[in-house]
Amino acid sequence: MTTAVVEKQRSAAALLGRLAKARELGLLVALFLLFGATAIVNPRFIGVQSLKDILLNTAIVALLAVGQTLVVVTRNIDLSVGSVLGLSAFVTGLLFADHDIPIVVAFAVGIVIGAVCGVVNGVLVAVCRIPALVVTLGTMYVFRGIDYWLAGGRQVNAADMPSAFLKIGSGSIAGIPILPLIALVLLAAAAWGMRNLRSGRELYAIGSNPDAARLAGIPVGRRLFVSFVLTGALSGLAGVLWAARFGTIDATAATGFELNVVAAVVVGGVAIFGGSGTVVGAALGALLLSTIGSALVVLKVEALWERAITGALLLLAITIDRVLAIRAERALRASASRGATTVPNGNGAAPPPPPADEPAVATNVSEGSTRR
Amino acid sequence: MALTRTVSATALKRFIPLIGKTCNGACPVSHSEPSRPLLSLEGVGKTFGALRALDGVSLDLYPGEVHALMGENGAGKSTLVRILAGVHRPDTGVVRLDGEEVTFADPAAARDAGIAVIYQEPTLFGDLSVTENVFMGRQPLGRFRAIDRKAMRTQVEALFARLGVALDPDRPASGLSIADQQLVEIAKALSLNARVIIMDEPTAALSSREVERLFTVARTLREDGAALVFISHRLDEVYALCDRVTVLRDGKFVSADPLADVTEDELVRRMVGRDLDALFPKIDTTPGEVALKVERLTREGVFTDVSFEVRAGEIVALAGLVGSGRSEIARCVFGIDKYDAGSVTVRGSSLKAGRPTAAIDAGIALVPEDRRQQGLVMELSIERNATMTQMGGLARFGLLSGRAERARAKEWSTRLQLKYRRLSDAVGVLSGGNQQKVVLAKWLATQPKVLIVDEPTRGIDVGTKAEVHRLLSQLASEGVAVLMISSELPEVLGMADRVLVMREGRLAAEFDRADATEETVLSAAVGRRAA
Amino acid sequence: ACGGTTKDSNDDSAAGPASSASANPDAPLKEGLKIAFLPKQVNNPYFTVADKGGEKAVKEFKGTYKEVGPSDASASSQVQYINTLTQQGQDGICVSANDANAVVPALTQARQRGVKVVTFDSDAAVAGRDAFVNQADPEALGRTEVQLLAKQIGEKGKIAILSATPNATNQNAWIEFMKDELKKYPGMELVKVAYGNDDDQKSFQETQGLLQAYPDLKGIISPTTVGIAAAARYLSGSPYKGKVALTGLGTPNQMRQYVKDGTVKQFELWDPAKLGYLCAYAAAALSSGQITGKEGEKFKAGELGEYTIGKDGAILLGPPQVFEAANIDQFNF
Amino acid sequence: MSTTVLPPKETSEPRPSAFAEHSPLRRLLSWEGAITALLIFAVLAASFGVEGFADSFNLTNAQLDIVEIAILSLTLTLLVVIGEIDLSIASNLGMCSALMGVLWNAGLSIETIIPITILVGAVAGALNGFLVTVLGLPSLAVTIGTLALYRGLAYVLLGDKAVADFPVDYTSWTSKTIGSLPIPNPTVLVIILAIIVGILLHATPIGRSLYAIGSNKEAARFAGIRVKRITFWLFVASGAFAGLAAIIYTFRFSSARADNANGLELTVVAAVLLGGVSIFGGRGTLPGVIVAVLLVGVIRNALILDDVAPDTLMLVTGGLLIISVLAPNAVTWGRERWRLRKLAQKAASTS
Ligand SMILES: Nc1ncnc2c1ncn2[C@@H]1O[C@H](COP(=O)(O)OP(=O)(O)OP(=O)(O)O)[C@@H](O)[C@H]1O
Ligand SMILES: Nc1ncnc2c1ncn2[C@@H]1O[C@H](COP(=O)(O)OP(=O)(O)OP(=O)(O)O)[C@@H](O)[C@H]1O
Ligand SMILES: [Mg+2]
Ligand SMILES: [Mg+2]
Repeated sequence: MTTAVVEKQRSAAALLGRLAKARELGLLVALFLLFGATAIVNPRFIGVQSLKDILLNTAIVALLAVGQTLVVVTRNIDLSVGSVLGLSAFVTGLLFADHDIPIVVAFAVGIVIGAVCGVVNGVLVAVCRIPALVVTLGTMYVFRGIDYWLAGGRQVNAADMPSAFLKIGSGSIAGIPILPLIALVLLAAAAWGMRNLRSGRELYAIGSNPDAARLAGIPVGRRLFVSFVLTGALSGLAGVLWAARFGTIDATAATGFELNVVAAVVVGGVAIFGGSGTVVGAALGALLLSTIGSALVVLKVEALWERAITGALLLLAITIDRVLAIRAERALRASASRGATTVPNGNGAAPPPPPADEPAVATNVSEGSTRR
Repeated sequence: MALTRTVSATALKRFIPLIGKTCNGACPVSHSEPSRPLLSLEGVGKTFGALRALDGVSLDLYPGEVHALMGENGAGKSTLVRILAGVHRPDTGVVRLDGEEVTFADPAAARDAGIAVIYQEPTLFGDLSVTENVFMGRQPLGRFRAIDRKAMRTQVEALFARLGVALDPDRPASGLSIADQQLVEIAKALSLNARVIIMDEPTAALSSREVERLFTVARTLREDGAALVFISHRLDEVYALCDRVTVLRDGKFVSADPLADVTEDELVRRMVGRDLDALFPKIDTTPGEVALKVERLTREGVFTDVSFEVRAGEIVALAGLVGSGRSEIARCVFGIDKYDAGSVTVRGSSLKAGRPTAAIDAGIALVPEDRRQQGLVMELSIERNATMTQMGGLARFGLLSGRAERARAKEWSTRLQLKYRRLSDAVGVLSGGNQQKVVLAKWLATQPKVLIVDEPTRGIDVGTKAEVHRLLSQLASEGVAVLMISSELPEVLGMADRVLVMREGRLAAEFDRADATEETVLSAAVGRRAA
Repeated sequence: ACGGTTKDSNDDSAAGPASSASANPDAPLKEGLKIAFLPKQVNNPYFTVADKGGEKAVKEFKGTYKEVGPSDASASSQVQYINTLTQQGQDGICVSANDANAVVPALTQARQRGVKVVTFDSDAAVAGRDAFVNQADPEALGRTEVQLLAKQIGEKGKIAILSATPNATNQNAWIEFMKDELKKYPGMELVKVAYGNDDDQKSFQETQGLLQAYPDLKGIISPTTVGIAAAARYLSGSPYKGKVALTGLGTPNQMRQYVKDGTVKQFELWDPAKLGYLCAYAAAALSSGQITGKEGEKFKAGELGEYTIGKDGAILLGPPQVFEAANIDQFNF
Repeated sequence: MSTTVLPPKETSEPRPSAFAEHSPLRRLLSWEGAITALLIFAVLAASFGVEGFADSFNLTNAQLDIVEIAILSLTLTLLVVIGEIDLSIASNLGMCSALMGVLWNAGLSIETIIPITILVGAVAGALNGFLVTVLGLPSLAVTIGTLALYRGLAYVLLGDKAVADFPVDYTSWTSKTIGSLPIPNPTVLVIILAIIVGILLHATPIGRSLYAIGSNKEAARFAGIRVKRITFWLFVASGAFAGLAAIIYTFRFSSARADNANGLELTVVAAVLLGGVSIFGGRGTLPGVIVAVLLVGVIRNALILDDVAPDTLMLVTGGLLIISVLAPNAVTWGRERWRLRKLAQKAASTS
């Protein structure tokens, strides 16, 4: 019986594991269907140019979704990403316009600005123990305020920036647009780290049970701090890329963008209360949402409907997720046989079986009467 | 995976501490000792707010001993454990490791110093696999500092084999029963190869077979020269496993002796500070009307076709293996879960399924098995918790007044001899036993006709336990129908007028008080004819 | 509707305070007038330029200038600013309304307290203001844009419009005239009006979508500065560069790059600085009693010369400037 | 049951302390006390330091500026107390406003439109409630979804149009004051609603159970509290209040548009958190939230009146929000440090 039980449990667990992967798979299927359906109406939708455009549109939001995943798996959230992006983008543009800096410096400055914003968030969350939602709602205003103050109504235009820099925003290497390439490299690195590094796994542990994480000796504060700094740095980088891509920057760049990012993360299957979800899922979520945006245009859906459709899809995604999770849970419960957790001869293990006449009973008989 | 202690120098092997009976903890280790303590506490104090949880406590742990830590609820045992684990820092006093004074900045520091802790409350990561739970923060690394999953998996399988656990290492930890969670915790502690292993009530949710398995492992560890701290409220376990015992009372050190030198009665007296009354003060009553009638109750996959009745003034015990479905029945009767078939009748009128409010109105009260999650709202004050079930009754014209609540809460905390500082304190700062009293207060205040208690004395010290038993007995004598779910056979046999035995979701047997013996009940629970 | 207040039973007659005072064309411009500029949103470069023009004018007639405004382009926050300006006792407010109607109650209150209200760029309902400085005749603007495009594509082919938000009053008025003008070009077909919400990324995506949905698209008109810049950027980086014509309203600074690289041949815009300048003078003239806002009244607007108030208190700035490779370097805004 | 369960033996009565239970001192040290002091200070500073602040015209308008925020914050407080959140309120408001425009254009009477609007708001709230309670989805995710959905539906309903010809009787009602007092009609409505919600939260069994739900849903269920039902109805109430706010908003600006109150949800959330409601649920009071809404209103009004730039306004809003949570933490931390130092001194002096 024992092996059978374990096998059953295994298959149930495998089912759960598959479901987690199914999340990514499901997103791919959804993307496939979306591309297919749209291509039937307009074959150019899967043309090279169109695919390039879609990837370009996704790159920045995907980058932010990757960063957001780092904080969301720890049961936190960063609503300030839009403001950080805006600040970094504007400062980048400003430096180009007024100081003619080299491109490398622009990237460095943008990333550093983002990281510094991340440090502010990180200190407030990890050291001062303020809920991230509150902190980043506050810094969302603060960073944007600084952005406004710096800009003072100014706008930086494409003509102010070197064309080599603008090329990064729209150019390609070997036919692959640069922006998505950058996003892809960072995505791969993040995905590898989240899966294979201790610190990556610890982020999941923190999100799953913060108190237990502390007891397990995980430096919770430090991990949270670092994940906010990384998210900030990614937002900062995204800001530089934004400048390269859009060419026109004022203080309002990426206002309200944080909701798109959170939506992508949620559609990508990252649990909003931490502990599960992958950066790949989040990036696919971003891809799906931006593809939907493009497809609706191509499908000539009334522009007014777009937002409503996005919202409905978001709800659909989390609902399907939930239904699948409930099913998996049920499967697990059905397969786990009752009271079979302790098995006398489990796996043919070394310890000798207890005396056959001692019943395995849920009783801890006191006064030592049954223990001879 | 090799679990043998590599440190085990021959000199340490099979060492049995021999300490004078009168030595009062703080006394220096005499020169005749063959070894100095591995870990020691000296005059440690810890204060929470105005509460002195520990006050000048000392403790010496020698390699190769199992040291019992005993004391009533709230005596400060878990607090002491948390200090050793680096969770809390002591306000006063010092911790010495190998004679050196140390400060554990955080749990990782303590862990790196070779201290493993199994906490009273399981601390698992529900979203992660069992394997990851065991190795979180110390996963074996392979190339590029990446986690070596294969090695991790092999080690976990070896650990589980050693513990005799048949758990799928890849399943997520969420959904594990409390017993399984505890087993994962134990595997985690073992995997550390620690020199000091602290177990805070590890057996509270384990079956006797699992307990025995744990003891075997603990004894091997002792042989290998590790120092173990074992906390339990069950005297038999303490006597079966431990070598020495330190007793705490009200955060103060009382005594430290070899267990062989202390009788059970003496130990209890030291813990409680007075002589105990009879352990199971059952008052004989004549059962009255049928108060609770359960007919052919079924919940798919959980329990099937369960029928029984409980009369006013009667205590009926529901016994059985862990996971035999007893708690689930209680949940269904009370309306937390819905049942698929059958009916529940309270004093003649049938009860709507899935409606706790209906159950409460009908006069049912349920003291759930998990008081932290189900019994109490930890952040809320004692008074709010105690009056939570009677808010409707306390309200006048639909409005509540704080004064009425406080009066009601005070009345019941006095009756149950609750130890607290202020009624407005969060209930979470109370010790386990006192928390259980608040749960009892909150339900007794509804003046129930049918009282269901699920593991009413789990994790409760002997003194409080006796109080709870007396309370149940008295309630029954006042005409309350009591349904008691318990995994402690002496409690079942001592308290119950009738014993119902569950097996695999079915009612397996029913015994009158006279017929119920350990033999008969156990046999029914495992499905064998009484020998 | 049974007996309640319905649209039909409700003949609205909420006229603003009737300007009973009569104009004195010879009255001098008062000194020390307090003129406030309230753009749709501060930090919007277009309005920054416009307000700068206003500041110049106010300096000329020795008044006190200030610019205030919300950081988000919403009607409700603009109302908050109107109320404070009223409270501060400004002499004139130059406002570009986020919502033509939502600002009316607040503006009415302001006018009741003696504040002169001139709208610019985006008008409020007539009841809410004394005058409106119109950057361009909607009819002329709508028609010239179609003409500009028609010339570029040889009056043949499918075209699309990339507008701002679906409820932008200006754009919608222009689009109506564009549609009318298009009737004169039987070879041109308007296939779609897309909305980029004055959001760069959205406009970019919409352009891309337009070209996919209508591969044979010949031209795009984007009567909004954000939209035309985004569309130009998309085109300049795509194979459609030079093949799809783009025109509309844009600022020379934003478009310089694309005019030079050949993505865009011609586009147009009025000079926002002049718009602000004229608006400030109109407010001053109102406050000084030179005009009351009635049709036919005349006033002098500094270096811009004399203006005559048209129907419904509208003052027309003049024809828009067409920018092309030859002249774009002469402009900096 | 007249139980004399246990003979009262030695009782462990707490000693009465200076910090007893609800002593005024304790209350003053609470967040509500601090923020009230801050409000009083802000009002005094604005009255003396900012010209025109204390004027009745300004005071009336300052109140009108926060009417919708106040209404939405009432139900949001309840939701946050039970550990949920509703980010769709402003979108719901926009949708209801657009609906008013459509219905008005369709020729319905205002008297019919008003109840329909509130009803539709409630139905939208019920959808949130359904997804949260029946499917067990996290409200943060759900309401981010409906935030997009409802705003989208607003555009679908009214598109690019604006409806502005609402009857003057109604639109002017919103700015009329009570006699010559500087109190506009909507304020009276808000006060009535606040009293009702305040009593509900702080003095009724249901209100009490909200705190239990917010701290531990399972324990609340075991105590016989109908967690799901209460949660559901709070979402419905939140939607209905959004509908009500939509009516006031639409009349106040005499303009039904799809983008009405865009982004207002974050302001409301910020006000609720500033009011001392814990984002994790289980803690917070309605008076605290009301004071916070007033504080935000006063500060904004005074700063705008004093010609402070919007960037500073944003810094102040964000900073205030962070400080509101930082300050209590810092106080606790400081107290703990002080206590430890005292302990250490005592230990040093005795040894
Ligand atoms: N974090 C804390 N804050 C405030 N008080 C605390 C805290 N932790 C423990 N206490 C208090 O310290 C005292 C000792 O608690 P502790 O948990 O150590 O008792 P215990 O001996 O383990 O009891 P039990 O047998 O019930 O587990 C109790 O009164 C408890 O309420
Ligand atoms: N928190 C939980 N999560 C998942 N499964 C659980 C949980 N608690 C109990 N179970 C499972 O539900 C089934 C019935 O458990 P139930 O608690 O009713 O049994 P019981 O006889 O009361 O045992 P116990 O003595 O542990 O309370 C068992 O298979 C058990 O493993
Ligand atoms: Mg304990
Ligand atoms: Mg149980």
